[in-house]
Amino acid sequence: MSDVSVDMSPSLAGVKMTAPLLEVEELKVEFRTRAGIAKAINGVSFEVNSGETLAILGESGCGKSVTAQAIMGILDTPPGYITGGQIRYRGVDLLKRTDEERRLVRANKIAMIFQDALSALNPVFTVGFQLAELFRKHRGMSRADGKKRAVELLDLVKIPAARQRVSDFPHQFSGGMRQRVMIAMSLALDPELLIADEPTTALDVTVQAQIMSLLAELQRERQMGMILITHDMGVVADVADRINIMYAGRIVEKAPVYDIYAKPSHPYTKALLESIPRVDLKGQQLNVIRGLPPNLTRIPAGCAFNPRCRYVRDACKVDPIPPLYEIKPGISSACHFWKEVRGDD
Amino acid sequence: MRGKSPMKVAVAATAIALFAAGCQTDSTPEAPAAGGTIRVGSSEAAGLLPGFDDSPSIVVLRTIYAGLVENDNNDGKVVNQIAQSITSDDNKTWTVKLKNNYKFHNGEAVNADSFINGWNYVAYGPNAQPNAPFFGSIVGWSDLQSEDPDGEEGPQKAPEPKAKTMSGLKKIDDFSFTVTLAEPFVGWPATVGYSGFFPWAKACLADTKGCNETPIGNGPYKIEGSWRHNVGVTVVRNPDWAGASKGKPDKIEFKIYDKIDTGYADFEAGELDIWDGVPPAKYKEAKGKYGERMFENPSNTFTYVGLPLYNDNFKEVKVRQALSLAIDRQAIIDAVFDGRFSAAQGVISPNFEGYRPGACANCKYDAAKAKALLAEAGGWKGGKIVLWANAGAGHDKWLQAVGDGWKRDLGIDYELKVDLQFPQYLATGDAKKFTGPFRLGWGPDYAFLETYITPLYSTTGSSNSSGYSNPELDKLIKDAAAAKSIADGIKFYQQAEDLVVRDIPVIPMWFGRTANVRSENVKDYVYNKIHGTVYTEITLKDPNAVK
Amino acid sequence: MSDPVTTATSDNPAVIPVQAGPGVNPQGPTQERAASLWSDARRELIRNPIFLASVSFILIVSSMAILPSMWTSKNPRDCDIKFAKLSPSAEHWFGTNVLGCDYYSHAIYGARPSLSIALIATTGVTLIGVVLGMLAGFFGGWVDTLISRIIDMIYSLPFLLGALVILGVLRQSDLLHSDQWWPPVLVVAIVLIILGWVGVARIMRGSVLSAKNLDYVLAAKSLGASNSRLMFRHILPNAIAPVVVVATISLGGYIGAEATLTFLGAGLQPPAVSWGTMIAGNIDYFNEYKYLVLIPCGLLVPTVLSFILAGDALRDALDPKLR
Amino acid sequence: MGRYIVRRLLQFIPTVLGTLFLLHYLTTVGIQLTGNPIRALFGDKRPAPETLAALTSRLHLDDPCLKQKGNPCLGLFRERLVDIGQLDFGTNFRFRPVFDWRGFFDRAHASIITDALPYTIKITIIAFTIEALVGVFIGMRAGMKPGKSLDYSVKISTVMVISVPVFVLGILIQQFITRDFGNFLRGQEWIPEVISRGVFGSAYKQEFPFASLIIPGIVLGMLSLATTARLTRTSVHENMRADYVRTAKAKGLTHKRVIGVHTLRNSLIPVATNLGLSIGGYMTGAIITETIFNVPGVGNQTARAIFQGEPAVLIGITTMLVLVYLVANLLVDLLYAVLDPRIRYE
Repeated sequence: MSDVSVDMSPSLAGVKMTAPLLEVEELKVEFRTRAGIAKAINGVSFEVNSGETLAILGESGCGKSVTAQAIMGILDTPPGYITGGQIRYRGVDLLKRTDEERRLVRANKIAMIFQDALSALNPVFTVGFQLAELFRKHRGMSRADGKKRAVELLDLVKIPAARQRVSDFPHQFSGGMRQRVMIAMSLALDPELLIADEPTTALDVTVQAQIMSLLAELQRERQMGMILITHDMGVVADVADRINIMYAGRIVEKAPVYDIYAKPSHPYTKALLESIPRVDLKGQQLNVIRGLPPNLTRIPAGCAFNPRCRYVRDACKVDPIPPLYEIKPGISSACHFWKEVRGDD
Repeated sequence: MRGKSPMKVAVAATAIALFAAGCQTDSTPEAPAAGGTIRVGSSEAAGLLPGFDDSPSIVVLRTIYAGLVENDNNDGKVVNQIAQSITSDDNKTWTVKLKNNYKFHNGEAVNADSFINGWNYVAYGPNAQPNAPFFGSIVGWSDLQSEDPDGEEGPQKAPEPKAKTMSGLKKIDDFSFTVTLAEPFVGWPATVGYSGFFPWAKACLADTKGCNETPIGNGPYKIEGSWRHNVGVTVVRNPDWAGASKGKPDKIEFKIYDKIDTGYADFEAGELDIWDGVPPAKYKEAKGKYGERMFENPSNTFTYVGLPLYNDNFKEVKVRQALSLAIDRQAIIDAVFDGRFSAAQGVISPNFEGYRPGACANCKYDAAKAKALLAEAGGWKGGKIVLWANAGAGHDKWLQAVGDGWKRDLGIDYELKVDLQFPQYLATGDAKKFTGPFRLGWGPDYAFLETYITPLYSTTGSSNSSGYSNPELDKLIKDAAAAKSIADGIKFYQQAEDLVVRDIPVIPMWFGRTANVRSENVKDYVYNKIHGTVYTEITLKDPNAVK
Repeated sequence: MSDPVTTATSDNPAVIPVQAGPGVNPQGPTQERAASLWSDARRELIRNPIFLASVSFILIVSSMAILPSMWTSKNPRDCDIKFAKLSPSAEHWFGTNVLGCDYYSHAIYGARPSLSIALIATTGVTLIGVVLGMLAGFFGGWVDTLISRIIDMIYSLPFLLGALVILGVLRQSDLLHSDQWWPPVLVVAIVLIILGWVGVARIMRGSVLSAKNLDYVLAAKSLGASNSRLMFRHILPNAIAPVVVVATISLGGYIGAEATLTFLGAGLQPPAVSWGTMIAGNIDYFNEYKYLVLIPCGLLVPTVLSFILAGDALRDALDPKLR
Repeated sequence: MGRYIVRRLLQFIPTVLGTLFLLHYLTTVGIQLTGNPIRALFGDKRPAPETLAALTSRLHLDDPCLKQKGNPCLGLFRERLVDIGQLDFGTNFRFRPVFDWRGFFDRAHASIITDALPYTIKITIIAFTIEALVGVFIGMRAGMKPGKSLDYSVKISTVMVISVPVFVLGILIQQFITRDFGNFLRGQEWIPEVISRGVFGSAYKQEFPFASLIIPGIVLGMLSLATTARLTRTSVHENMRADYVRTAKAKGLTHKRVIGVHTLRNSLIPVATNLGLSIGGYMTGAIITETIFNVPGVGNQTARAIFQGEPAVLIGITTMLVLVYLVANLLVDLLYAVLDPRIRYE
């Protein structure tokens, strides 16, 4: 392969370092499948700044991962298409840039950690190769230098005997170690933003904690922005600064992490919190959310959550879709009846 | 198809010519040889020894060996080659005198021992030489054969034959010997021109395996290198050859092709100077394309549809006649073979002395007569008629046309059984297990019409596959053998032919036609009506065309 | 896919595990899902022009095979050598062949044996291959050893060598000579099956080996499913996809194989009419009478093409991963 | 690894014995049902019984069990095995030895297999190269853009190749390419002979031992090329959706590298298996291809042996083919472990 070696710090024309690290505005993504058009993301907006961790939380299929892929520019097209909105990195709308410019943003500026490291790492190459590849292709390093850097990275993510393990294949690592490799890979080129897509879902609980604290530590040290995508309310509590709750391709609630736990403003958030088993409620019936997430090819009119909602009224079943009502600065909810939900008067 | 009738013998003209040909071999000095290399299409030979040959072998053997007699290129008459004379008082004991100036390629002299030892070797049963039966008429042949020892209990070691040499072969001196036959046979000298009777060098008898790969012959050409199996054989002019004609080309390359279509394709691509036998389906095209460069001549191969007389359905003469009458031979030849054959008018080759055009009244297409005869015979009772042929040789098409004709004119439906490979097919025939008409062919052993009668139709005939037996015919054959002269004999054989075409034990179909093509570079093309193309006499316009 | 995946198939294992596309409702009553898999596929297929074209062609050709008299009033066995090798005309749409038979009726009547051989052979090969491959992969041990060695044996025998030798033996049974049209067809199909099942069995064995340790199989096993239930309800639907591909390809191959065997003198024999005998019997005349070869090829090639394209479309429609 | 190979080699024994017996049995039944194949050597004319008997005995076809229908002739099989054990594979009906290993080095010990094998190896290499390069390339291109015109044209052209019987293909090529186009080339002075007579010659030529095998090799390779292309297409298509391919994209690698390194390497694993196995498949194709193009290789000899019904040649060639197949299989499995580090043989 005749890759052009790229200079040390590829820069993107028009970047303003004063602009927010990442702003997503009215992003719309749809999947044109044979079963019909699935509206996976229907106008999502949020922003992340350096040193900050934003958690995006929601059930399976709510569009979290698609958002991440859209930001990274690795959405499978077809079937996925971005049909509207902007993704601004330091003020530059990435969607308007060429494929080549976007490619250089990946890993250099924005990196991503995938959920299942076993399948996300190429099974036929050593982890050393896969790490060194980044340095060789983006920094023009030799194989030997690349390998040296790979060992340093493995050390950084606290993999014991890194020098030996660099020549191992992914399947020879344990789940936690593999996820560390994945983290090492994402950090290799010092990105400004890290997107962690369910980084701990596939791991044992004890390992989960180790990985999360490693991630948090690295993020703090490097002052990276981080988007943490998860469905696990427990995971975010310690790590995230702010939380966005997603449902059926929309953000239904935005709030700082403390407020979410203390006083959810959307029936869906509330239901999610109630479905976490809690020691203090031992012996009681666990509140599960009734029903299923909607089929994205046939999203119900009005609020998408209405068929499952405890607070549902007739107004919820007809358009317009509830907007994100700003409750107070930093907190907003897409429920007509947020007051009732919060128990405010 | 080439190589499909491997042990084909193609020998000599009439017996009368023999005596006249006493001693007329002296050579007038040849004009300087034309030189160059001619490239000839051939196919893989069975062997390059006189004991084990087939038609592709013979093509090569005739350039590197020379026999006692040969056939004149102009008229096919038998003339002496190595023999000084072959004479007999009683047609039973023949005295062969040899010329003394011929040598094998390794320097050995060609003498009486070369013939006697060679013939004994071929005839000796345990040597398993397929040409052994050619010596069967010599006294003592059966002593060289071992009894078949295998009983029901399992294979056993064959006992040694009683003798290793035939008592009928006696050396007189280095250059003369006598041959004693079990029965008088006036035509015997004509048979010795056949490649099975070629002499053997001592070195060759000592190492037959090696000699098969690198033959040591005594002919006008000698092998260059050795036989490249499935690829080719190259022969070059033998400077020590004592014969009259020194051979025209410097070199003859026989290129081996497995399929006639491939060989012909290579000829069309300009890779060959001579291709003998244009594929039937391409005959018409070739005729238009090559015109003058295609040589055509009637051939002696006889194709017939045998009728299994051992099957009740074919016992009635009128049924057999009806079947024969209901075949439109010419239409089949035109449609399937583009006119490449001559419809049979009897069972004897048109090239042969004694041939009578129109001898076979039952061979003319006459649907009405056929229908009437079948009705007289009480109609056809055998259900579907099964037509047999061996697989993969292209016989199914014309047999199908024959069947279509019967279906149309006689209302007899048919099916083809054309999936047996040749060995199985022949074995089926030998075991008399054909359930319906079957295709077979016949080539003459020698150029005397007897060869078309006795083996095929006499009760004890070696190749009587229809099971025909007619005492009248057997008597005629005996009378012919006892005839005073050849001319008398021919009359008897013609009467025998009349019986055959009346009784129709086989349905005569047609005689072949050679269609040999040559490249533009060929100047003189020489054809011997007994052996076919004479490669050694071909000259080229530009001898240096091929490096 | 990093999206959470529905693997909840253990409750109804007959369903191919649905890997939901992003946002497509992954749960729901399993019965409905099973039905929707097929109804989705059907909806999908009737909108696919390539599938429709292929199926139409297959239907046309099948109607030739089933009811040849619907297509032509001429009898392919009525031949008159006097009208040999006529070019296509109003009287003879496809001309006449070397023996003066109407070539159009040959083309129509030739469909039945050709299609029958291909269908019987493909069915047989698939059934035997799937069952034996499944047994070998599932049970392992001596069953696997035995079946694998037999597979090796047949695999290493060149196909034509095996076919010619076996046909040489089988044809002694007189099955190839019958008043019925089907016995020779069956014999050729059986030989193709004998030599062909190993390919499918091999693929099946591999698929089963990899499927048998998948979670949902282990789950079913832990729920006490019987061996046969495990094999045919849990593993089979997941291991069958590559078999379908091979089967559609080989179906075409068998139509051609019939022609090749005939060419070598071992397949169907004239006067039986099949596309194979039409091609093999007239290839010699190709130079001068091109239509004699082009017409049967012109039927055979699109037929094979249709089967393969239809098979592909079907597979794609049934493959949830492609949704 | 070593133990694994030894175990596999031991497995060869039953397979080879089984195949030998299968072929022994089939040819034996063939002879029992149809009679002595040596009879065919004499064509339409019937030979003297003594001569036929002498030849039959010389060629070891005189075992009385060959006359008893259905008898498996175990005695004869044992004899053959003993002979084969001593590397004596018998002769064809013309007394040419079937196999003599010395024939590889010394013309004096030439045998059918040692003569034929070099041609078949050459033509196989050509066919294999074509199949691997062209098949993988077009399969890859088609797999990258499924449902697009290239995908369909690849699909349709591969199906064409599958559905047209080999002999038709061979004969068409011989007519239009080597004859018509070849003759045109041969009419041009400036075209070197190695092209006009070698590559575009109608048949194999000794003068151009490699060039004149190219077209037969292409015809041979085309048969499995279709399968390879389709398999590559499917495999690439599936791997394109694999998580690690997405990772590679997320790493900011170029499209070329994502496809060429990360997708292809994984997609080639099943393709490599198929390629290895297709070497065995070439032998079937070679029977027809070599006959049409007059290549004096193993396929040609097999065809001849089938039609002449020569059991010794069939058994000899099959033994060789089985071994070639088994070794190729073993190599493929070992290659598998090289390509896919997750596989370990114990």
